[in-house]
Amino acid sequence: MSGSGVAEAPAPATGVETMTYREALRLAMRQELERDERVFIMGEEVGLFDGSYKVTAGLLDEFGPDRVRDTPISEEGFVGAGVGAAMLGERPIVEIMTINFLLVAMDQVVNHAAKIGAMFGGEVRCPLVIRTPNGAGNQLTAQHSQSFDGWFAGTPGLKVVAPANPADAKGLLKAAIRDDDPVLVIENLPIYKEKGEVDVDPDLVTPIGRAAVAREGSDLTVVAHSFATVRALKVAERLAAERGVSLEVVDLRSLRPLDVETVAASVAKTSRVLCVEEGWPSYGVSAEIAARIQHACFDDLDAPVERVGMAEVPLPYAKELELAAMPTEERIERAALQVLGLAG
Amino acid sequence: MSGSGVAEAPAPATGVETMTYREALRLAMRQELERDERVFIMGEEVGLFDGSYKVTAGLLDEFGPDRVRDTPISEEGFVGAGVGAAMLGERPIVEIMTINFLLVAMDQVVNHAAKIGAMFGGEVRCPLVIRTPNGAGNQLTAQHSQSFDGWFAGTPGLKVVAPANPADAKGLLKAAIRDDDPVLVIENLPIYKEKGEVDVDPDLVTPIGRAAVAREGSDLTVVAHSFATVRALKVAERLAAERGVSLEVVDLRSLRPLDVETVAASVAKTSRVLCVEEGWPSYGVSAEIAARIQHACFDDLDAPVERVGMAEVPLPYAKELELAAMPTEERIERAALQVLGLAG
Amino acid sequence: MAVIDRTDSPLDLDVDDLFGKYRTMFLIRRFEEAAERQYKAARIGGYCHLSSGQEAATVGAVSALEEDDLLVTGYRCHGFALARGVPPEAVMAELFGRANGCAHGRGGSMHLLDVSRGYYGGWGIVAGQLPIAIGMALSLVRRGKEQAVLCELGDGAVNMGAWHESLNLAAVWNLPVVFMVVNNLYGMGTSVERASAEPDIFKRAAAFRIEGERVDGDDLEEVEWAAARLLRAARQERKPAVLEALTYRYRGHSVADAGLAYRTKEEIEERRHEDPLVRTRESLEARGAPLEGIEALEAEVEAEVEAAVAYAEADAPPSVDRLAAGVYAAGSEEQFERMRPGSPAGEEELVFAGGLGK
Amino acid sequence: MAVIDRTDSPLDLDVDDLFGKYRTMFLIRRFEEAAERQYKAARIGGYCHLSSGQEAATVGAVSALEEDDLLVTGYRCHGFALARGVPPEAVMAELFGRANGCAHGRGGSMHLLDVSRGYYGGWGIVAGQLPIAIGMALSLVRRGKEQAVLCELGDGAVNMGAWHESLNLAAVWNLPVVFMVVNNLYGMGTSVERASAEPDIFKRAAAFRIEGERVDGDDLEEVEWAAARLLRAARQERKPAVLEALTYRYRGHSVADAGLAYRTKEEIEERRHEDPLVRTRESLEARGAPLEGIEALEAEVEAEVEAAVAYAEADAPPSVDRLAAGVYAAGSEEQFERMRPGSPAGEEELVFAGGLGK
Ligand SMILES: Cc1ncc(C[n+]2csc(CCOP(=O)(O)OP(=O)(O)O)c2C)c(N)n1
Ligand SMILES: Cc1ncc(C[n+]2csc(CCOP(=O)(O)OP(=O)(O)O)c2C)c(N)n1
Ligand SMILES: [Mg+2]
Ligand SMILES: [Mg+2]
Repeated sequence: MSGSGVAEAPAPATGVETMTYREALRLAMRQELERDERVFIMGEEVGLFDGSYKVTAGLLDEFGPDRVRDTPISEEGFVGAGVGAAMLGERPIVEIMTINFLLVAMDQVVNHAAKIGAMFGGEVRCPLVIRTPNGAGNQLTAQHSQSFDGWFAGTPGLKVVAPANPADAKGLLKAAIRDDDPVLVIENLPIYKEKGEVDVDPDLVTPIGRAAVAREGSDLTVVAHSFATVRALKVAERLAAERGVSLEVVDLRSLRPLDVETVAASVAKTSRVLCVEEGWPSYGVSAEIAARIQHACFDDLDAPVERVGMAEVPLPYAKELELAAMPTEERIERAALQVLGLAG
Repeated sequence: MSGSGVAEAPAPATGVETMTYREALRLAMRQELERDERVFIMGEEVGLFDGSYKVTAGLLDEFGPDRVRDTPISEEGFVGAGVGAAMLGERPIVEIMTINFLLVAMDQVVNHAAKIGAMFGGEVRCPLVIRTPNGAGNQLTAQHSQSFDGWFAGTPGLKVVAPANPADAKGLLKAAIRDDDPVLVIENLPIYKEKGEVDVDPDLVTPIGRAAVAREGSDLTVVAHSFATVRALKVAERLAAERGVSLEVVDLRSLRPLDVETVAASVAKTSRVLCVEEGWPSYGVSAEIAARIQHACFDDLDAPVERVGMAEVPLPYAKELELAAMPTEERIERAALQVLGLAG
Repeated sequence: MAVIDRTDSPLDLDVDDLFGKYRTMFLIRRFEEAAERQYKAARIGGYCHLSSGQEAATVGAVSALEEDDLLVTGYRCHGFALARGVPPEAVMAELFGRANGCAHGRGGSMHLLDVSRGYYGGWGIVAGQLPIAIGMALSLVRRGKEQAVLCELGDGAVNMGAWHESLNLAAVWNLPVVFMVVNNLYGMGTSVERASAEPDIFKRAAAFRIEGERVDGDDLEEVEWAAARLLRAARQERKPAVLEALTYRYRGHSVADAGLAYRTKEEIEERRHEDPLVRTRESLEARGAPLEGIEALEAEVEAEVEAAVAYAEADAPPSVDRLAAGVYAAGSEEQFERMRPGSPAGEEELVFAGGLGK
Repeated sequence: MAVIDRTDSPLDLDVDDLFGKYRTMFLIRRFEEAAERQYKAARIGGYCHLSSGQEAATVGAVSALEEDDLLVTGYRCHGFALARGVPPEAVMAELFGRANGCAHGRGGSMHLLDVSRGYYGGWGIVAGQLPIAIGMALSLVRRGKEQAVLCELGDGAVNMGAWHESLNLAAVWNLPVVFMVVNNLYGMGTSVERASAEPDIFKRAAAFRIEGERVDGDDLEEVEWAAARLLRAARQERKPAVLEALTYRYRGHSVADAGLAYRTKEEIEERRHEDPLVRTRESLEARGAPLEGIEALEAEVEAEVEAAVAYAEADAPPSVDRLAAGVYAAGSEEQFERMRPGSPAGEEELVFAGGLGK
């Protein structure tokens, strides 16, 4: 391994290609595995099985078992192994099959990875990436349908990103891998198959800490992240077409750091806000967003900030019940109209 | 063990006594251990060592090792054991030495205890109590100075209470023990030695889900819980004496269910709010409170809701640094004056 | 403590007894086949883990339970529920997400249960059920009952920290619990050799000074005999133990997995030669059960499974109005009064999109 | 795999070597005594865990490390830091929470470290350092280095799930790590017998098919010899192992604990007869070291500890302006630009009460 760990770059591919979110993540990992020998992937079924959600498919063949390492089922152990390796300067990418299983490794993430920089007086850092999907909607039931995004975003020492489209999936994952701090990359189960255009340039990264205006509009700001952004964009299209109202969709992209400025600029324009998230809203991400907005935009708001998220129940199995609990386009639309005073 | 598990009640002691928060908790446990054979205590050092913070002191001698059970260091194991015992109708009180260690048992709390009622279609319940102190302020450093209150309060299926004085410590712990759902009782390290009057009546419980107006006032509502309430009350006294301003202090007492109504009633009166908590405010409890208030009191507010909490850093060891990070009375006072437009 | 590899069972079930157990095994196989079809027809959703191939281990162990013993399992649990006597229609209705499912359509494939039969679930986090099982065993001890808990887990679960903590607590506290490791050689795509530094899993019992035993999990009688002995020691002497049953799953990890990326067709074929159904049927025949009797039983079971599917299909889904039912115990409404929609400060749909309580 | 109880060490240190190690042991004892005094004088805060009585285990194991080996420990770490060569004044300054402390006053007693000496902390969650240690060992392997990691933990830590997961991963992946269990017979007030179903902790290594060995932790040479052998096997053959050192802590769990609720004065007295300091001093004398030399050394060490206290007292506290220093890596300022106070939408003091970055 070379001193810097950075290998000679191959002639960069360029151009824009249409691909799924899943493929964009894989592209980001392939590029970074090629670029930097310190990068390696670790997780359950990431190799031989091609990834339980196929995100890492093919990478074992390409890079071998040292770079794409299958682990036993022991999340606490191998997340911690990622922490230790990162402290020595590796760039581990740890895949957690779904965010629900991060609960058994919580101590390594929150009490260890997040503490290293500060607790040791800046003497050592922890450039670890954890990738994991959240979300519900496939009848996976109570223990497998959660989104703990805000818990990690509320932990000083961590950074948290949650891309909502393939281009950002590639760009933010690359940014996370190159970042010198522990970064949680929150993916999402239904989003893996979403398609979009991706600039394949290996040098292109999406900066952490910058929200994006995913759609411009003038009547209402919808603030979302991850799959909720996809939902919000569809509602925006429909409401534009059917009701002639103009929704601006702000995609947070990064939850810590949080780009309050971009949100506030949008609210200054629209004066009305709806926050949407895949998780439970009480004490969730949308709580922080609403709190920030009422503070930053106190004089701009024409109506209280509303929130839509998952119904606050452990997710039930039955299709009908699950659907009733989800932050569906219908519920988002209804809430949007309500904030706009157009409900009823 | 009798069918209902409830033993004959001894002649109830009555009257009001002054005692510490720690003693009030112990009194509640002693009374419930006497009242109901299904109640037992489990945790590290709760017996022979008399409790690492001496909350359970003397109970082993009084009730024996079946009712006051020392455990090895294995939080995941014995929190789960509490879950299983509760499912069979026991009333376990699991002590976690400090909330920081709950991270290794997170999966049992969030993925198991919280899910049982709903996931199994109401066929079985989990009347488990977990008691644990949060908080910083004793130079315990990054891994031992945290408050994850909001994480649990954001978990459907759990109930969370956080008493701020000895009377509520007794009353809410008793309510938690008698409750048929899993209840997290959040205590606090510096609060253990706070004194107050406690009605020792064994039948007196404090209902879950009710905030209290801990101090009436007219100019500003301070919303707090746990030790932050103690701080807020002191600031209120001082500001009344020194600046002639009148602070109303709403003590949340219960974080899930959350009594938004009592908070809103106070804000309707004062029009100004400061939220205070011991933990990190971003994505913390105060985020939810601010979000609720901007919604419930949109037309009442004369100024944005402000928040004061722990500086968003892993807590450093050095006394000076730690103090700078804490939500001290000085910082609360400064923020209160700012919301009142009296800063400068 | 003894660690025993492959006991030969002196158990010699009489033909009627064996007949009944074969029936249950056959029911499980046919049920799983039906579940797979229904999953592919999109009438079953979520994760769906089948146990075809593991019937002897399942039925053998459950047969060793007394009526008041308790059972706790992981998510690959259809077979265990059926073996414990949960009616096939209640299980199938659960897979369909229907109101009369054994978890009222809220648990699905991974979270079956039947409290009336001492079956306490159906859990989805690998090894998460172990601490819960020891808590149940602790409760039995507190009540002075001579009962035991059988806690099922997979070979992949033995590398989780919860395994270690639970076995240690069970041993230190002398709890009546038998941990039954259904070793089907793989945890998803990871073989036992790649996952466990001690692939002879039963030997890990020694780290807690408790008994560990491995049996041929495709031999119904061997499993039952060993399970009965260990459960008896648990009940009577409060000795926890590990029982490892070597078996194989014929299908993929879940219906969504073809099950071929990490093992060969040949391997699967070879294992099919040890099919516990065939072996048990053979020993039934050897013990003189008439072929027509066996065939009649099989036809009966097939009809039963079809009836279960028909029942599930006809059953109503749970009412959406009661989305939040069960989340909190009865009596909680008052506590939530000031947080709910409808309460003066409640936000529409924020907390409960449906009713609360039972 | 061999599990060995109490090796007799063929190591025969020459007198100069032993002299140096005795010096370190003596330094640790005096340092801890000073720390206790300073804690009681309120110049040290937080939790403060002393290691008096454990000096032979500490110095023996650290002596077996090569210069480029790595060390990871729990929170009872003053002795390990000193043994690894961290200057006493840097350690004492850390306990005082001063800028020139080895963690710049941010870690305190439990979070000492010195990256230049391969000492990666000082961790406070029981068993939390184990997964981290194996990650470091994994990194060494990735880089093809012949180095090893020594990971210290207490007897109480062996009942945590992290122990099991870490040992399993170390064994499955053949990682160069030696887990050193400092068995001082208690985890806080809980004796090994009450906590661990296998009180012969070294035997738990067998659950992972790795070597486990127990030594008399109060015998410096025995500890060093065993540690050297296991570390060599780790470095050269990538064999992980468990080394259990039986010892005793003379003081309470932390300075706040009198240490008498769960053990008798007699027990403590009896153990003091095995005081590793006395034993090592005796073998120094037996090997012909002149008494005056030893006494001179002791006087020198005492002066050194006093100097460390004086240094710590004189050292400045870290600047409050830089409260948030180190939380995020250099270069993060830009990422936080839109969240900080001062940014148009930032809230005063909400995120950083102080500066960001190094
Ligand atoms: C803590 C945790 N990690 C990962 C998963 C995902 N997962 C579900 S089943 C499984 C494999 C379990 O294998 P094994 O224990 O052998 O049981 P089997 O599926 O063979 O019955 C995995 C990795 C999970 N449910 N929980
Ligand atoms: C997960 C966790 N639980 C509890 C604690 C509190 N605690 C700190 S030290 C300790 C005892 C540890 O004993 P042992 O491992 O024997 O180490 P020793 O103190 O004897 O050096 C406990 C329970 C902790 N730090 N982390
Ligand atoms: Mg398996
Ligand atoms: Mg110890």
